[in-house]
Amino acid sequence: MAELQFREAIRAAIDEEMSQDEDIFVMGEEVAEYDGAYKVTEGLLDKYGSKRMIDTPISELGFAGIGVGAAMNGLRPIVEFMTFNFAVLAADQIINHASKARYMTGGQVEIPIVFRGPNASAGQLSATHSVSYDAMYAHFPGLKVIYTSEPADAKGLLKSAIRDDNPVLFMESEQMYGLKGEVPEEDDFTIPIGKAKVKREGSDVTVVAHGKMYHVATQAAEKLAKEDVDVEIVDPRTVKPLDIETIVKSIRKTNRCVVVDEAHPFGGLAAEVGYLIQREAFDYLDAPVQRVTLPDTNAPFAKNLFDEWLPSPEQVIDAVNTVTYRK
Amino acid sequence: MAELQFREAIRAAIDEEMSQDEDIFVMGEEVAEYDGAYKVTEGLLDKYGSKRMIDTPISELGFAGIGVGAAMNGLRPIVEFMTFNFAVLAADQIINHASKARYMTGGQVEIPIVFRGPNASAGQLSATHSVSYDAMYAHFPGLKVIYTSEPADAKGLLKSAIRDDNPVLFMESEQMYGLKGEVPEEDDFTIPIGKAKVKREGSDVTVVAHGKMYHVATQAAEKLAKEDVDVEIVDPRTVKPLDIETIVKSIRKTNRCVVVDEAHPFGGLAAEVGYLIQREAFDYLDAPVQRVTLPDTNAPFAKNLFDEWLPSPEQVIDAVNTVTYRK
Amino acid sequence: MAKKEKNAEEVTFTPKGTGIRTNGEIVRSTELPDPTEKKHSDLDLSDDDVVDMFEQMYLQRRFEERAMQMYQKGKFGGFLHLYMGQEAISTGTTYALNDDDDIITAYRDHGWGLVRGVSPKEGMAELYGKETGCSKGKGGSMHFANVDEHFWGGYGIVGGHIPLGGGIAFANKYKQNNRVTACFLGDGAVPQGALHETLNMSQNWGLPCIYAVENNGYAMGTAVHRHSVGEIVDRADGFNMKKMVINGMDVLTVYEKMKEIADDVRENSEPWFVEIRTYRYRGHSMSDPMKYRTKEELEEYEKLDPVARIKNYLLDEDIIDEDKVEEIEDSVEDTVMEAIDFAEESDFPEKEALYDHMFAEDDYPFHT
Amino acid sequence: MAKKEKNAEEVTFTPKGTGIRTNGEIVRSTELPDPTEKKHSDLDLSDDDVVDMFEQMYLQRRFEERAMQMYQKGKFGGFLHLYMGQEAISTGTTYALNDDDDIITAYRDHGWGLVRGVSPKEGMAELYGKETGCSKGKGGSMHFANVDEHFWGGYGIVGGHIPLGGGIAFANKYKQNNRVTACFLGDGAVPQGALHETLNMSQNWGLPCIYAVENNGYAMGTAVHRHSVGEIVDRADGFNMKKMVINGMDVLTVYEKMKEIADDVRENSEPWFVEIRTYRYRGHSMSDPMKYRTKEELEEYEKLDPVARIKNYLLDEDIIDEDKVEEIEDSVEDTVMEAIDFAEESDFPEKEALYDHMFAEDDYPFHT
Ligand SMILES: Cc1ncc(C[n+]2csc(CCOP(=O)(O)OP(=O)(O)O)c2C)c(N)n1
Ligand SMILES: Cc1ncc(C[n+]2csc(CCOP(=O)(O)OP(=O)(O)O)c2C)c(N)n1
Ligand SMILES: [Mg+2]
Ligand SMILES: [Mg+2]
Repeated sequence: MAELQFREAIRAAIDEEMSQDEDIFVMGEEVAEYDGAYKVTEGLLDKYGSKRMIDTPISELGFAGIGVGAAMNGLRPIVEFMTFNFAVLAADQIINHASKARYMTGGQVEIPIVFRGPNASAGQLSATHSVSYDAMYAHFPGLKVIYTSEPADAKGLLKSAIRDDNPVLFMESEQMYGLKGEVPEEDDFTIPIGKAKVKREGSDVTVVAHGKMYHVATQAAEKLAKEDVDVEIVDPRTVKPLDIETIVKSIRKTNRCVVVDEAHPFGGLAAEVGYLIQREAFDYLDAPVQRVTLPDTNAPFAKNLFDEWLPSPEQVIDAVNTVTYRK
Repeated sequence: MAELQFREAIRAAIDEEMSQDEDIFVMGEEVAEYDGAYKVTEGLLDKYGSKRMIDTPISELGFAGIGVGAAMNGLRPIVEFMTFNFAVLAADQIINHASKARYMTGGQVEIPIVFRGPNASAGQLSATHSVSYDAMYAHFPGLKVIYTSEPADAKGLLKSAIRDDNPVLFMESEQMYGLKGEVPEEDDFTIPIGKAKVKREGSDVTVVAHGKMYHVATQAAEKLAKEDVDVEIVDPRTVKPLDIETIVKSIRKTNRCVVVDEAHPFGGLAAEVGYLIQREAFDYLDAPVQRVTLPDTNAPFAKNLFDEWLPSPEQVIDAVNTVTYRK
Repeated sequence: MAKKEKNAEEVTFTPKGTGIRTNGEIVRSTELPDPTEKKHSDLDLSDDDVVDMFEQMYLQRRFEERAMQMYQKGKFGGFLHLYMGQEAISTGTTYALNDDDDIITAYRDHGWGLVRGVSPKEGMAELYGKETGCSKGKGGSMHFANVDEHFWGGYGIVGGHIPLGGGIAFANKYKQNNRVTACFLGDGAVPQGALHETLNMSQNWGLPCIYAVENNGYAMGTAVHRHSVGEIVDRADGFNMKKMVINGMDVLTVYEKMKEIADDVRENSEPWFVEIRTYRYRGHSMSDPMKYRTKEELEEYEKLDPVARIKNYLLDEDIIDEDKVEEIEDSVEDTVMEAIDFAEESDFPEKEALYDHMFAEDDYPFHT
Repeated sequence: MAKKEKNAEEVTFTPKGTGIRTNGEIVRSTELPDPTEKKHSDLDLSDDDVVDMFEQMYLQRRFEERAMQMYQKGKFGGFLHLYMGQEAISTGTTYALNDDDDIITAYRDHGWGLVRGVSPKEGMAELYGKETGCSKGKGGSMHFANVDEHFWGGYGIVGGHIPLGGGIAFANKYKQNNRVTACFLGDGAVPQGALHETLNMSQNWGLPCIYAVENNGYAMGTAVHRHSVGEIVDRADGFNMKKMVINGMDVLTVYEKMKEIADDVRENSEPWFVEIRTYRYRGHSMSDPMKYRTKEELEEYEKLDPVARIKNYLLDEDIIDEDKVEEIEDSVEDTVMEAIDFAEESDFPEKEALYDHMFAEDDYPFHT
């Protein structure tokens, strides 16, 4: 085990996989000569050269599609978006091409590609730089979507994503890049895609939270512990395919659930998980599933409004109080 | 009242509004000289000329953005996408610009624009031409989303959409364009955005269905009636803002609910409605809410697979049987 | 400066002089450049090659004529976009390229599939949505593909496959396997941003790719000059890219030019932007009333029919005689009729096939 | 043809000779064209006009220098992209245009806001995210706007605002109000497909719009020639669009050329594509280590500083003397300091403002 920053864990995953497979390359804006906008790919140009570490112009649609074409033709691209907010420009290549070409050709092509980069907000960056896109892509068949909360998960799942023969969207958080955690060092350390993890055991209520929100949930759980509320936290880690079994198992135990999600409410992961829980664990629920999400507004710039906008531990505590009928 | 085809109802809405307001214009691929790919805009070029009926090149991102800019600067564009499947290319203009510019400028601009066109599948058109996009756009704040099932709703809501000072996505169905219905003829006939309608009264189970699926639900209801199951059908009509009150009111009566949705399951309208019902009507539910959606696969071409893929009345009946514990 | 007031009537957003109904004119853009003056022997083509070219082209033609009939009989559904009139392009290009060079195109793809190894049976079965189709009935008319023989398929999002073509070329350069990619697109795809983005990166990175526009005069009902300003080929100028305009109604010309270009691409690993002018004989798809063009225009191009042209060349040059032509035509006809029988008799995919080919693994836990 | 085998080491996807670290060279693209030789009087500018230009430019400079200090002190957060070095462009353009002509730009927008009527107070308050900001604290640094005075704002999606500029011009043509739109973009936005799509429609439809690239040498850490092939201005050639390259370090030159162009646009309702060459003195944003350029390059451009240049012009031409210059500078300094005080003292928006300006109506039923 080594203590690594989130960005270092991601870099290690890329580096280890690249060193084992010549067909893996990285492309994106500022990934090479600049060492990555957020230094995730620092040092990789020096190690792998400009054949395998490729700076692109600001052409998200174009380079995403070049990535898909290269994947069809035998390579294993890792395409970095400076954030998934900019990947909206590439949505056609992800939704209409990466996720569909295998199917439409009756399985004649494989598309082993990873699209990665920061997701959601990162402080006061205003409306166009703050949206969480995991649920949007999870809606479409043919894509796997991962949004992890801790360095070890990131490393293990990114390595799995790179080895996966399907298109995978791997989402990170600019604000978590500096976060440290223990990370296994073995070259063959991977975590299977599609497995949730119970990260904190508890008996009173299940809180489902992934990505940056996992840490909000943890803070809430710690505060609630002081009030003798015993929170179980399940981190889905993979958004699609979603491991609903692990979540349902937890609810069978706690009978109550709050979902914390960094997306807007309508049709986000919280909606999906909430719907599935009532369908799969109806008789075990002692209270309706509550969700804590962004409000249904764009991200404001002003600091006070932004803080108000982002889900907080207090909101999670309120929701837990609601499902436990404490207040 | 007049009996109009769906396409005629839409055309009447556009025509009536255009004749009252010089600032309204229509732009899109083949809308003018060709009279519309599906003849929705037939005759409008002759009536309004090439200043107000504008053929665009195949540049969805570009013309959607030109529409947004024109709306900011005082016009009221109706932008037609040949289908919303192609609007994925314009997603940046809808998600990052139309829905956000007003907010980011502190209210300095208004964006009275309607994006309209067929949504979802239309027979065997394969994977890239068959996806339902209403829930995707409903996820993002700042957009109104409408997907109607009947000509009168279409006319009344499209007129409201054109008069609305916010960006509205108005979704239609290629396969419903020929469908006939009674439509009020008054110039000022409008239906407010955000109001669901109970279209069939019943006491045993609530079926929520909009767009093309409304008709699937109706067929199911008729068959179920023969088995003495009394189905209430609520058509949300507007997806966002969603009129959950009307739905909840129905569930308080029937205590059971099936949502039929032409989207894929993950995070679609069915997920959202299902989640909200358990939150808002938990104590009234006698069974978990069930959903009938597309499977989590792309649209196949083969006729038999396509038929299998699309939600059917039989699936709705099965789901009703489940929530009523009939089988 | 004095303000210049314009008359309200004057304002229009139709490029000047091109409105069909607004000024009574039907305007189209393609002026065919001259075909090559060379004979096939000057081009290092054997007699057999030219005979085979004719056979390939005739097969594409008959395949589609019959497919159209079957469609009209209601034998299958979906879109049906016919390639008729453009067969010299698929055929000349395929001859000009190596067998392991890569081809990708848009949804008007039957000709490309047939000339690149999709058998008439597999092609027809795909139209019928049968499991024996080249894409297992999953794709239909718009998604013929034969990846084993480096035909990457037809794609239905206009312009969406252009970056894919660039990516295929990228991988070839990466692997240094000396393969050239030919990425075909319609004139209607030229205004898509994807083209601009891909051309810039291709030129900047030296991708071995030919971006070739099949300018058939129209994007659905829109004549070229109504959707794209200037001459299409000039888009290359913005990127200092090598360019050429080619007569697409003559298979020998297409062969000659595409070979020159492919050689250059292989030699220098630099992309080309090519406009091949041709004509679409049928409507955009089966439901097109074709009011946007005159009968005269269509007839003018029918006189230039590329299939008839190569047939006449064979006869004029005494390569084969009328009997042999007839024999070939009959055999093609038989092949096509067998393909129809095959398609009719083939099974639809199993229900479970709905879930096949979604993911590489076969135990993916589908969401419900 | 013999196959040419390439060495694995040779393959790279960096345009030749431009890798910073891969070949030790730092390459940039912009060669400044000559500035105008005309004096201000030849350009119909009064002495007062030039003094005012200086004052405007100096205000933009001091505003940002102070903003930078406040940012470094932690007074506000978010991005801060500084316009320093490019002030001649905002100022010369604003002078060249009519007051009701429309301007839209990307996120490097402080200079544009200030010269188009965002007061230093409203600007600084916006940076602080205060309710008194020009965009009510909702937008921050990237979203200055003053729509009343036809400045449509800064936008943060690179290339995303280009079609908006086209749309603003579209509406002006539709309404025949004789207004010209100037749509500014960075060199980094040139490879975006949105540009290509918008240029094609603009030329085809005769939209009265100037698409002007502020080529400041870099998109973040990427020198122009590394992201865009050839010369940027040549993108116009693909569309037969009128084009020009302008020296952006001299305000009189920008004024002269932009006026010529605006007159032409107004007269003919035809768009232009313009490349204005300039230099960004600071890093891309506040966190940029600037390893991609040499100190020498920066110094070379600092010698050409547009603010110093117009100041020297004023002195050399005896329009004003040193004392007057100092007086202006002091007064600008006061204005900026007052703006800071104003921003500091202003309130943050009320909590409820989170829901303001989402929709035109104030009773929208927000989803929960
Ligand atoms: C992104 C997108 N927009 C619109 C369409 C609808 N559409 C299908 S084909 C077509 C015309 C394309 O014309 P062209 O590229 O010239 O090809 P041709 O039909 O002439 O072969 C249009 C508008 C589409 N399939 N994809
Ligand atoms: C679509 C999109 N992609 C990437 C980014 C991240 N980004 C912000 S600014 C920038 C560089 C833009 O350079 P340029 O257009 O030259 O403007 P300058 O910073 O030089 O003013 C990048 C890559 C973005 N904001 N939007
Ligand atoms: Mg065409
Ligand atoms: Mg720049």
